Amino acid sequence: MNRKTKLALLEMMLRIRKTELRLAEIYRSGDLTGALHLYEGEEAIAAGVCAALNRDDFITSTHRGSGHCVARGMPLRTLIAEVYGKATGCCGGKGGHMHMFDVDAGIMGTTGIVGAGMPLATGLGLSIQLRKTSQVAVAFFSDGASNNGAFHESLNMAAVWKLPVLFVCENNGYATSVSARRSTSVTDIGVRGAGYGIPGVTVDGNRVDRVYQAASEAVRRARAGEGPTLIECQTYRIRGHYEGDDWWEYRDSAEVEEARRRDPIAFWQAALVEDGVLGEKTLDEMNARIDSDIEDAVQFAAASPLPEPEQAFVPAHPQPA
Amino acid sequence: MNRKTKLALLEMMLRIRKTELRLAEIYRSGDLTGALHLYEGEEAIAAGVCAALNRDDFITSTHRGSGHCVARGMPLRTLIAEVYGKATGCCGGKGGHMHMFDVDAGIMGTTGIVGAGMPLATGLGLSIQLRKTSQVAVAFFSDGASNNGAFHESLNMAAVWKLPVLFVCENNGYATSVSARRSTSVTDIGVRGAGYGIPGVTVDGNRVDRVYQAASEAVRRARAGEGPTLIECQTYRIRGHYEGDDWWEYRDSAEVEEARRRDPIAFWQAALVEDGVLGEKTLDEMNARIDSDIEDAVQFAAASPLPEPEQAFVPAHPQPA
Amino acid sequence: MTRSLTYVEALREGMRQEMERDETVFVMGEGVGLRGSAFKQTAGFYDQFGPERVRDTAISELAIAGAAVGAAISGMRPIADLMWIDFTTLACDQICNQAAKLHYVSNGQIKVPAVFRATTGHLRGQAAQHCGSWYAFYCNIPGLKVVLPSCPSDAKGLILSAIRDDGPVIYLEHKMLLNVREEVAEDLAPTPLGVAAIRREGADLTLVASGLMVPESLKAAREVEAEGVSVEVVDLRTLMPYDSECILRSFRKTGRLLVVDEGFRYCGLGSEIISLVIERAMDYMDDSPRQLTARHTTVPFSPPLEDCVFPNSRTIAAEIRDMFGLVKL
Amino acid sequence: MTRSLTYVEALREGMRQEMERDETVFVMGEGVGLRGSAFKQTAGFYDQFGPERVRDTAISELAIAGAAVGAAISGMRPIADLMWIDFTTLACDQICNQAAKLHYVSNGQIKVPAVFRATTGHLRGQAAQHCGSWYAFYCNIPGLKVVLPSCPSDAKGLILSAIRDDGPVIYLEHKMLLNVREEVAEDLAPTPLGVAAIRREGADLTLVASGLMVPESLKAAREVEAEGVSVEVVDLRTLMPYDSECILRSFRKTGRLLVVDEGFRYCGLGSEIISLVIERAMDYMDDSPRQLTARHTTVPFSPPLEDCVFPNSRTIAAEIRDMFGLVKL
Ligand SMILES: Cc1ncc(C[n+]2csc(CCOP(=O)(O)OP(=O)(O)O)c2C)c(N)n1
Ligand SMILES: Cc1ncc(C[n+]2csc(CCOP(=O)(O)OP(=O)(O)O)c2C)c(N)n1
Ligand SMILES: [Mg+2]
Ligand SMILES: [Mg+2]
Repeated sequence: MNRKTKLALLEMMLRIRKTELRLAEIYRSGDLTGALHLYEGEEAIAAGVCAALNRDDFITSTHRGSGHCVARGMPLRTLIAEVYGKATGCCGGKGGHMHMFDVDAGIMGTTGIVGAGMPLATGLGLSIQLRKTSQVAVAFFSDGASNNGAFHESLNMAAVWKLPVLFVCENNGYATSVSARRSTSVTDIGVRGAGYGIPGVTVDGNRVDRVYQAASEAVRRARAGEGPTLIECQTYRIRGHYEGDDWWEYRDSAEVEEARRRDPIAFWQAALVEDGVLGEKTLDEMNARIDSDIEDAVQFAAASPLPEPEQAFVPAHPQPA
Repeated sequence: MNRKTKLALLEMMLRIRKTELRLAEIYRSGDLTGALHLYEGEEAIAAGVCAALNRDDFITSTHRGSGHCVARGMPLRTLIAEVYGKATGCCGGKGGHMHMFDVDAGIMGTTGIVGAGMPLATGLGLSIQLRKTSQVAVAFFSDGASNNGAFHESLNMAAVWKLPVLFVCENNGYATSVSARRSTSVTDIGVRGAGYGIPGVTVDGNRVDRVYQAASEAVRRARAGEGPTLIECQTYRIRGHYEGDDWWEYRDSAEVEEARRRDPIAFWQAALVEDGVLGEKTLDEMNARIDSDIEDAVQFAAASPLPEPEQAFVPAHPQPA
Repeated sequence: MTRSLTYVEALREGMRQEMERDETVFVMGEGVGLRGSAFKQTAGFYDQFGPERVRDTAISELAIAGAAVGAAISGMRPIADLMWIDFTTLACDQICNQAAKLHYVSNGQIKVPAVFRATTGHLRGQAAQHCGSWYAFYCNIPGLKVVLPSCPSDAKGLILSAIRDDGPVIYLEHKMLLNVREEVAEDLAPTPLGVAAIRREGADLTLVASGLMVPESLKAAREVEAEGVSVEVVDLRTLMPYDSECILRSFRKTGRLLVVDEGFRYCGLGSEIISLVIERAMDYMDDSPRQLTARHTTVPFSPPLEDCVFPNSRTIAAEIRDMFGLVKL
Repeated sequence: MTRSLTYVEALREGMRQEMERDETVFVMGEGVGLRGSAFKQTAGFYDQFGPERVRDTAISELAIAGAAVGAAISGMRPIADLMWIDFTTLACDQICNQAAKLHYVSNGQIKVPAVFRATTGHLRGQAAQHCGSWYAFYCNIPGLKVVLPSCPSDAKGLILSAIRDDGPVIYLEHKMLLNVREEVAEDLAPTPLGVAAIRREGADLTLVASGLMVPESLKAAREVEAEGVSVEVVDLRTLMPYDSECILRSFRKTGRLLVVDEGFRYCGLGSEIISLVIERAMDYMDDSPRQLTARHTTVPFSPPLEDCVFPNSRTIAAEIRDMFGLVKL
């Protein structure tokens, strides 16, 4: 991995983290409505995987999707404006945080139905195969989704047809309050790859270099027509299931503290410093760039108009005259 | 395995085979309506698994279910009468071949929805665990069903809760016209057990002794609270998907001929003769018993009345006054 | 003894009482255990009844529903929490093709006393996939019952009946009503299935509603009363089999019908109730029956857009005024 | 040029022509390949178009539907065969929560030109899980179109339109009509979506039907004609968005309505059409509108039982006679 990539990975993780934390702050201020599922602590996965992609590749995402959108380069302005429900949002305020689309960035949607992105990504892979382009499709999902029928049917279909799809499982240990231990019959979800005759790899999802490496290999395979890969990235959901979810009988705060110590950004930053790749100046510039982008986006979003009510019926759904 | 069991297995396979062939004959005569999916060639599985069960255990079955019903001891009279749509059938003619129930025999239903028996069996296992009885539940299904989300969700749930369930995959190589090769991402479906952290065994489904053995071990595990087992029994669908399905572009007749040579009954019969367990007299008696039971059942069914039209609304479904 | 309980507390009390009374009753679903469910519907159950009877599940809607059916046909009375009605699309094969049919197709050999619970209706900002009121589908399928309480007493009374019923019941909880309070009897009698309630008597118009639309309609009714229109509000409570007699009785009196439904219009509950009165009581009709439903659109996220989609007391009052040729003062 | 084609041949020709014309069109489903589908809908396609565009799938309804959506939003025009509408319960999450919504919720960024095909209706002995006419659910969901041809020309004309449409279309094929024959033009113009057809003009009664109920209704109409009742038969063709103008036009002329529907009654298409005419054309009404639907029961297997469940020309004629106070001669 070259110096540029190393720094880019760091910058992307920081960009995601800071966006997430800023959204949390805005949420607390009461300016946002709806459910907000944040990605803090899982940044290495979106950053690592998306760094292995080209601009014209596709992703499908989840209810916890803003990190993926940032990693794919969705403009922060349209992202944050959408979370605000503004007319200038990526979906004109129709979607909100759980339904963000940006076709230009290959973001074929965050979704509110757990697991639903996997069949879609399979179909994107199918379309790539039929159109004979060299794109790939990535489905991000978490441990909870890996127990849904959508996972099984998608992996089987993608495997049989050797579709160019990456199934990226962000195993963050929880599905709402339900620990993977109590709901998922295997510890390493990567082992499930064997049930479809495809590679199933398990990597430390807090190590952006390992994620990037695993994704790069899977992308290579996919573009070479060798079919899909299941990549399990083990991480931890540091925050509540959604913002305002402070009701934590279901886990120990010690567990969370322990996870915080394995912060993916702190690790990578230290590694780059050690490597001599990252100096204070570079870091400051990076932070300044990100902060200013986020501030700009927040200003933009806050100042943007809400959609006009008649927009509720545009696009119109077919109905009798 | 003792002599009695050996002979019982043979007799059960013969009973299933002869019932199936008799149904085929009646079907050809034009006396039956609806779709008839027969089980010829797969008898060792139903016979072997059900021999490992107790009277109060449960099974769920498929669209190809009459073999399982015979193996569980459903009276041939009510079975055949149901296929005829007669009032004396196990469901009073409401179900037909694809919907046969006999609660006394623990037959919780053959079903027309591929895969649907697996969640049901999981629930039967859950109920057993909650009621703290020592029963087990068996889900029979075939290769096609193993690619459905119902398979994945059921195995995961049963594994997490260590439910007393046997998932018996009758891999007969085809799902309608679609060969397992073209739709199923693994050759040995047994390997999928690993995706749920449970034993996944693959046995020759035309060897009734091996099926019996695998089922017995799985039953032992289940009753001991050690959880579910996936048993793949490899066999072959000798007949068309349904009676009258003579439209076989999708496979070679050579393949079928080859499979016929691996007939489970011929194999077991020869083995028992070799063993000195089976003599001509015993076999003749067996055949006579079965033939007379089947003849009796067919007479009974043919002579039975059709249901009265008003039975269409009994039991009644709740509806506004 | 009555105490003031919220809708969700009343539902919880109903489930708890049944679980105390009948050990075949148990709960399963995503987060029903340690956390006590997304809206605290089962708070405290895990400690009281233990992990055997209060089962956290994976995100496996099809298996949850199917396992509930399997348990129900073998002596248990499961309550399966499917969280949002929007997700029941993933479970509906087991609900519609198994739960609804097994009793009939087995010729009565099998009973399916399963309860499928899910939240329904809109809530601010829940957007496209969490605001469904898709009960019309379940009302269409023979073999299912569907209930939707509008108040705490019925939240409790209907869950008691749903659990005790020998057939499958879909029990819907309205997200906007969860914190509504009312006096609820500790030894409340079950609310019978299939029986509507007249929430307000009136002479001029029969307004049929359910769930959140009941309080919204009552508010509208109070508003137009000052303008001289006397509205009778019928709370369906059971959407299937709905109480046709109660509706017809009221309609025969008023001669006018407005159905207010949070679901969508086409092949929805509104059209159903209109066709009921037309087919059965047309001679009593004084005016074209009407319906006010959710608009025919995917539910948008942004508040000013969302506000255009669902009926509320304001739009209901406006519809009533329009029916009676009144001008808003 | 016209040739005599069966319904299934006409459907097949429509799909073939579109696949020849537009290489983004492809077919996927259980058995669509080597075997050419359960009812030969795609016979010959595998040889003509090859395994890439004619894809046999596993029994994975959710992934089939979802993959169709994924392909549709990225430039393809998939035709997903879900075999029986009864099995679409397993796919409906992707149909209702994704296909129906993505265009809207993405604010128009995404189009979903996917066709979901399935057989519908009853067929002798198919029993509880293979006789569904569950389209009412799909008609209820904003974002979906639903079509059901009653004759070979429309089998072809509607599949052409469904494939070319930029939104998701559920295309239903009636199992009892597959072998019905008629002259069909080789260069047939697509049957426009949302436009009904008057199959028979009449003055006394507007009879609205679709699918198999159209020929059954026509038979009944001929029967009662001799008894002095002139029946106008409207074939919906598109169930959603149905052609309200055509229905209302006819009803304004006849003043009487009978909806004949093979689906179930409650929250079904029958109630929907009745409420349409009541809300929009009550002043023209001469008599209570009626509906004749499938009876509210799981479909039984045995022929004498099955015969009690669905409308047919005999029961339709009887219903018409009853409406007009006629006694069968
Ligand atoms: C099909 C479906 N079932 C249930 C839910 C409710 N729900 C929303 S997020 C969530 C947990 C998801 O867990 P996981 O897949 O591990 O994602 P994570 O939240 O950890 O990112 C659940 C159960 C849903 N949105 N969709
Ligand atoms: C959910 C569902 N999808 C499709 C069908 C149509 N269908 C009936 S049997 C069958 C093939 C089943 O294959 P398999 O599970 O291997 O069972 P086998 O026929 O080999 O016993 C199919 C696709 C169905 N009945 N249910
Ligand atoms: Mg998770
Ligand atoms: Mg098979």
